[in-house]
Amino acid sequence: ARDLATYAVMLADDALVMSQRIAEWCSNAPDLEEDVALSNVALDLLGQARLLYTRAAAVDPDGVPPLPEGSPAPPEDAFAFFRDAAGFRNVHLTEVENGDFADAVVRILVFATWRLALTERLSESTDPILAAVAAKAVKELTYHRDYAGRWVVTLAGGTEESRRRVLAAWDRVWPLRPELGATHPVEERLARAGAGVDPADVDASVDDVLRQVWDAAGMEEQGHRPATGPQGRDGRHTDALVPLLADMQSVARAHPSGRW
Amino acid sequence: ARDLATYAVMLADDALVMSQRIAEWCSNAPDLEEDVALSNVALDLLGQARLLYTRAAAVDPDGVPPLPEGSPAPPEDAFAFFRDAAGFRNVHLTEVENGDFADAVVRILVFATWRLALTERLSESTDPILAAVAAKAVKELTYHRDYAGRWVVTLAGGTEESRRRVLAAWDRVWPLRPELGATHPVEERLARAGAGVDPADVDASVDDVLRQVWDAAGMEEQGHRPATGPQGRDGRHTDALVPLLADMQSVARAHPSGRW
Amino acid sequence: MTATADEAELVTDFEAILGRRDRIEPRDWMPERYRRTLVRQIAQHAHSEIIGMQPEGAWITRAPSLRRKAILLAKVQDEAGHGLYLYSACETLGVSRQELTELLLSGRQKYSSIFNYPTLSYADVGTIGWLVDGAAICNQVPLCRTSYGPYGRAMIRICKEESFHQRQGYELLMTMQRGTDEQRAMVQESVDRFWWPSLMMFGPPDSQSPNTAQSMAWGIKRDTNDELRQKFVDMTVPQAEALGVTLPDPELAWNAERGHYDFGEPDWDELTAVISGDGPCNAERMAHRRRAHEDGAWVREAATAFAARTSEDGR
Amino acid sequence: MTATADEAELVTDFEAILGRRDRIEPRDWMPERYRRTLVRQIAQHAHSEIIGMQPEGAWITRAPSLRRKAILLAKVQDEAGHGLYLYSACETLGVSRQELTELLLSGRQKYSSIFNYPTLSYADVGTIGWLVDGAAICNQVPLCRTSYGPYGRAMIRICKEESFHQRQGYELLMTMQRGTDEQRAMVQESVDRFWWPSLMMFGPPDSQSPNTAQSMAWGIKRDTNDELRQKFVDMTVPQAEALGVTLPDPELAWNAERGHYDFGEPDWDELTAVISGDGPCNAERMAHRRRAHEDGAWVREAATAFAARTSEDGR
Repeated sequence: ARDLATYAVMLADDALVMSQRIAEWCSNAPDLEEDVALSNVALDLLGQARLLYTRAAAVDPDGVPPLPEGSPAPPEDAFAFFRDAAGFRNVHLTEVENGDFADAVVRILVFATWRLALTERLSESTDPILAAVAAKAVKELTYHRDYAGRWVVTLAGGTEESRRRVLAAWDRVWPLRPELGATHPVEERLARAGAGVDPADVDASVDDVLRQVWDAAGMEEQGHRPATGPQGRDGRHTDALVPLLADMQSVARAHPSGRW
Repeated sequence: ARDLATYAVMLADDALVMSQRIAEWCSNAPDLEEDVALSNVALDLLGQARLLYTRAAAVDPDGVPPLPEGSPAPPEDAFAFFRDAAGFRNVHLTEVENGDFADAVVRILVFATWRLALTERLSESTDPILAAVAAKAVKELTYHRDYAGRWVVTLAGGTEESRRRVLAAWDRVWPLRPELGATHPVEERLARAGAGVDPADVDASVDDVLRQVWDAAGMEEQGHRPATGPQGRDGRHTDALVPLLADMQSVARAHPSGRW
Repeated sequence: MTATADEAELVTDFEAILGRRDRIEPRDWMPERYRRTLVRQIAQHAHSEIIGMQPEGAWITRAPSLRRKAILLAKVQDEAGHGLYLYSACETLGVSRQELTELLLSGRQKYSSIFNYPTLSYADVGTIGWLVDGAAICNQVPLCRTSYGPYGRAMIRICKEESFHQRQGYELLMTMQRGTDEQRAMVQESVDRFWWPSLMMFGPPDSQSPNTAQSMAWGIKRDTNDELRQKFVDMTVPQAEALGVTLPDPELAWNAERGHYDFGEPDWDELTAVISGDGPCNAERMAHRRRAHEDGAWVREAATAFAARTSEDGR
Repeated sequence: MTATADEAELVTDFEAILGRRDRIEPRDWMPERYRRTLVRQIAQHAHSEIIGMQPEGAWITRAPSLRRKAILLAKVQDEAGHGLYLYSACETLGVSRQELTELLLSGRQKYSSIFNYPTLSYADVGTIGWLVDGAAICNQVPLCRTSYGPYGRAMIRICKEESFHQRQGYELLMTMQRGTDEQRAMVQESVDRFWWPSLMMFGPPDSQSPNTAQSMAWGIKRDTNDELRQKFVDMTVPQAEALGVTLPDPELAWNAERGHYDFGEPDWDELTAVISGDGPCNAERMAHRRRAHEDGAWVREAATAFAARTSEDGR
C-alpha cells in the first residue's frame, strides 16, 4: 500500500508541477487561442493531480504529510502545500523554468507523449481507481500531445526565427528526456505487481512518437543522451523547484489554519 | 510612542523593500564592479532597516507583529516576515519590479536623493536613536546617490540605446515620484513634535538635486506630476509587493518556529 | 437592401427594427455612428476581459488550495474565451482583431477602470467575483437584449458564465469568513478597497454622461448609469449583511420612501484620474499586455508563414 | 632580463627563484607553459567565484532572518570581489578580463564542478559554507605560498575571507541543529547531498592527474589531490560529530595505524559527467551567466562610449 501511494504521488507531482508551470503562461500566451489552450492543459493536469493525491491518501492515510495544527485542509492540499522540495517526486522536466513558447510546446509534447504512454498501460492497472484515473487521462493527454505536436511542426516550418527557436528549445529540453526512462524501485515493484508501469517499458514507444514529429517537422533526430538514474523521483531536484514551491505555497502557509 | 514606532517602521519598510529589490540584481549586474556596488547599496539599506525595526520595537513593544507560537525570532524578523502586504508601510517606488539597469540607477537616484534629504534633517531628531541611525545613513545614502547619479549621466551620454533606455526608465519611475512628497498624518504629527520629518518640507530640495543630474545628463525636466496622497504609507500597495513578500517570507513561514 | 434604396429608406427600416425590439444583423444596413459606437463599446468590453485576466491571473500560482486553483484557472480561462467571443462580434462590424489589439495597445481604446486597481490578497479573488463580476452582470444582463444580434448573443453566453463566477467568488468569501480572524480581516480589507471602484464601474453620473440618450435610443444601452448603480447597491447590501462585512460608506442606509438604499458619492476625480491613465496599475497592465503581445509576435508570424506555405504546397 | 640573455640563462634564473621559494613577479621572465598553466588555473578559480554566486545568491531574497540575509548578501558580494582580484591577477599575465569572460561563456574554460549542484533548502547555505568553503580553503591555503606573486597575494586575502565564510556556514548549521526536528532533517539532507561533491572538489585521484607533478615543480600547486582530500576529511569528521550530523559514507572510520580517516571512493563517473557538462545544473548556470552578460552589454558599451567622449572633450 505504501508503494502504491508513493507511486500515485509521483504521478500526481508530475501533473501538479507541470500544471503550475503551464499556468504561468496565463495572460502571457502569444494569442488568445493559445491562452485558452494552455489553460486547458494546465486544468487537465491539475485535475489528474487531485485525483491521484486523493487515491494516495485513501490507500495509505499515514503517508499524508502532516498538516499544521487546526488546518481543515483535505489530503490533496497537504501534499501540495505542506511538503518541501525534497518531498516532491516529480521529474525535472516538469519543474524547470518556462522559457519561450517553443520551450512550452516542446516540453508539453515530450511530457504528454511520455505520460500518455504510461497512462495507456496504466488504464489496465490492477488498482481499479488508478485504472479509471488513467483512462480519463488518456483522452486529455492525447489532446495535449496533438496540440503541442502541431505547434512544433508549425514552428519548425514557419519562419527562420521560429525554426531557430524550436531547435534551441529541443536542445534545452532534450537533456531532461533520459530521466523519463529511468525506473525507480517503487515503479519496478509496482510494475511487477501489475499495478504500475515501468517507464523503461514505454521508452522506445515514446521515441517512436517523437520521431514522427521530428520527421513531420523536418528535424534531425536528437543525439547525445547521457544515461541517468531516477532524480526527481528520489526527491533530488533542480534549483527551479524551490521558487516554484515558495510561490505556490505562500498563501496556504501564511494561513496555516485557514479555510478556503 | 505609537506614532514614533509607526514612523520608524515606515522608514524601515522603505529600506527593506528597496534592499530586497536591489538584492535581486545579485549575479545579474552588467559587470562585476556593479554587482559589488549594488550589493553594497542593498546591504546598507538592510542595515538601516534592521536598526529602525529594532527602534520601533523598543519604543512600542505592543506594536511588534505577533510571532507564531514558539518562534524565537527577534522583533526585526517579526516585522519583516510576519506581516502581509497590507501591513507594510513602504512607498511604491521601493516595491515595483526591477526592469533594466537604467531603471535600477534612476530608481536608486530618486530614492537615495529623497531619503538623504529626509535623513539629513532626521539626524537632528529629538529622538536620539533615530538621530544616530540617520546620521550613519547620511554617509551611506550620499554614496548611493552619487553612484546612481554618475550612472544616469553616463547612460544619458553613452550610446543612443543607453540614452533611449535611461529616458524610458525616467518615464517609468517618474509617476512614482509624487508619493514621496505626500505627507502621512503620522509624519505630520512627528514633524511637529520635532522627532520626524515632513516629506513635503524636503520636496523642493529633492527636485533641486534631481534637476542638477538632469542638467548634467542633458535631459529635459520631467513634466506631468499628478497630485497624490499617501499610498504605501497607508498600506495601499501595487501588485508587485505581493510576490516580493511571498518570496522573501517563504522560508521563515515554512518553519514558523524555526531558529536561524 | 439594394443599391438603389436611398438613405432615408434605410434609416426607416433600421428604426423599424429597433422599434419592434428586433435585432440588427451584420448584413443589415446600419448608420455609421451606430456601427462606430458599437465597435467602441464591444471592443472596450473585449479589452476589459483580456486586461481583467491579469489581476486575478496573478493569483493562480498562489491559490491556497487545489480546488481554488482549479476554479480560478477555469475562471481566467473563461475571460480569455469571453474576449474571443467579443472580438468575433466586433469583427462582424468590419474591424479585425488585430486592429482592435493595436487600438488597445496604443491606448486609443480603453478597458474597464476597475482593472487598474491592484489585487493584494487572495480575498481579492473572492471580492472581484462578488463585487466586480456582480457589477459587470448588472451592466451586462440588459445587453442580452441589445439591438445588435451578435453582441446580444455573446452577452447571453457571457452572462451565464459571469453569474457562475460571481457565485464562486461569494462562496470563497463565505468560506473565508468561517475561517480564522486573519482571514476575516483579509475579507473586510479587500471589500474596503473594492467597494468604491466597483460603484465607479457604472461610469460617471448620468448628468455627466452625454452619450447615454443616443445609446438608449439605439438599443445598445437599456438603463442609465445611475439606474444600474442603484440596482447594484440594492442587490449587494443584503449580500454584504449575509456575509458579515461592512461596506465602507457611512451614508449607506435604507430609504423606505424611495424603496432603495441611499449611498454616498464616489470620488469622481479618482475615476477621472484612473481613466486618464493615473490609476494605481494602468502602466503595469498596459506594459504586461504589450510585452505579452511583443513576445508572441514571432509565434504569430510563424503560424502565418506556415499556413501560407502549406496552402501553397496544396497540402 | 635583457634582450641578449639567452633562453637557458632565463630558465636558470627562473628555476633559481622557484628553488629558494621566492616569488615570480609579472615583469619576470617565465616559461610560456608556466604562464599558460597559471592563466588556466587562476581563471578557473575566478570563474568559480562568479558562477558560485548563483547557487547561494538565489537564497538572498529568501533568507529566513534579516541577520542571515545580511550575512549571505555580504558573502556573495565577497565572491564577486574575489572574482575581481583573481581576474586582476590573471591580467598581469597578459590576458584581459574580457577574453577570460569569453572563454568562460564559450565553455572553453571551466569552473569548479561543485557549482553544478543545486541548492534546495536554506540549510544548503550553511553546508556550502562549511563543506564547500572548507574544501576550498584546504585547496587554497597552500596557494598563499604559490610561486606567482600576484596570485599568492590574492589568495592570502581570499583565504582570510573564506575562513570567515566557513565559520558563518558552520554556525548557521549549529543554530539550525538547535531548532526544530524539521530543521535538523534539512541539515542532514543537505549534508547528504553535498558530502560527495565536496570530496570531488579536489579533482580526480592522483593516479589520474597527470599534470600534478609539473604544477608542483613550478610551485603553483603544493600538495596532491589525494593529500588535500585526506586533509579535508580529517578536518571535517570531528566537525560533523560536533554538529551532530552523519556523513553519508559507511566506510568512514578512523584508522589508527595511518593516523587518518579511511573513507569510501567517490563516484568518479559522476565527476566526469559533471565536468563534461552533464551535471544537474551546468546548463542553468551557463545560461544564467550568458544572459546576465548579454543583458549588460548595452551598459558596458555605454560606459565605454561615455569615457571615450569625455576624454575627447578634454573634460
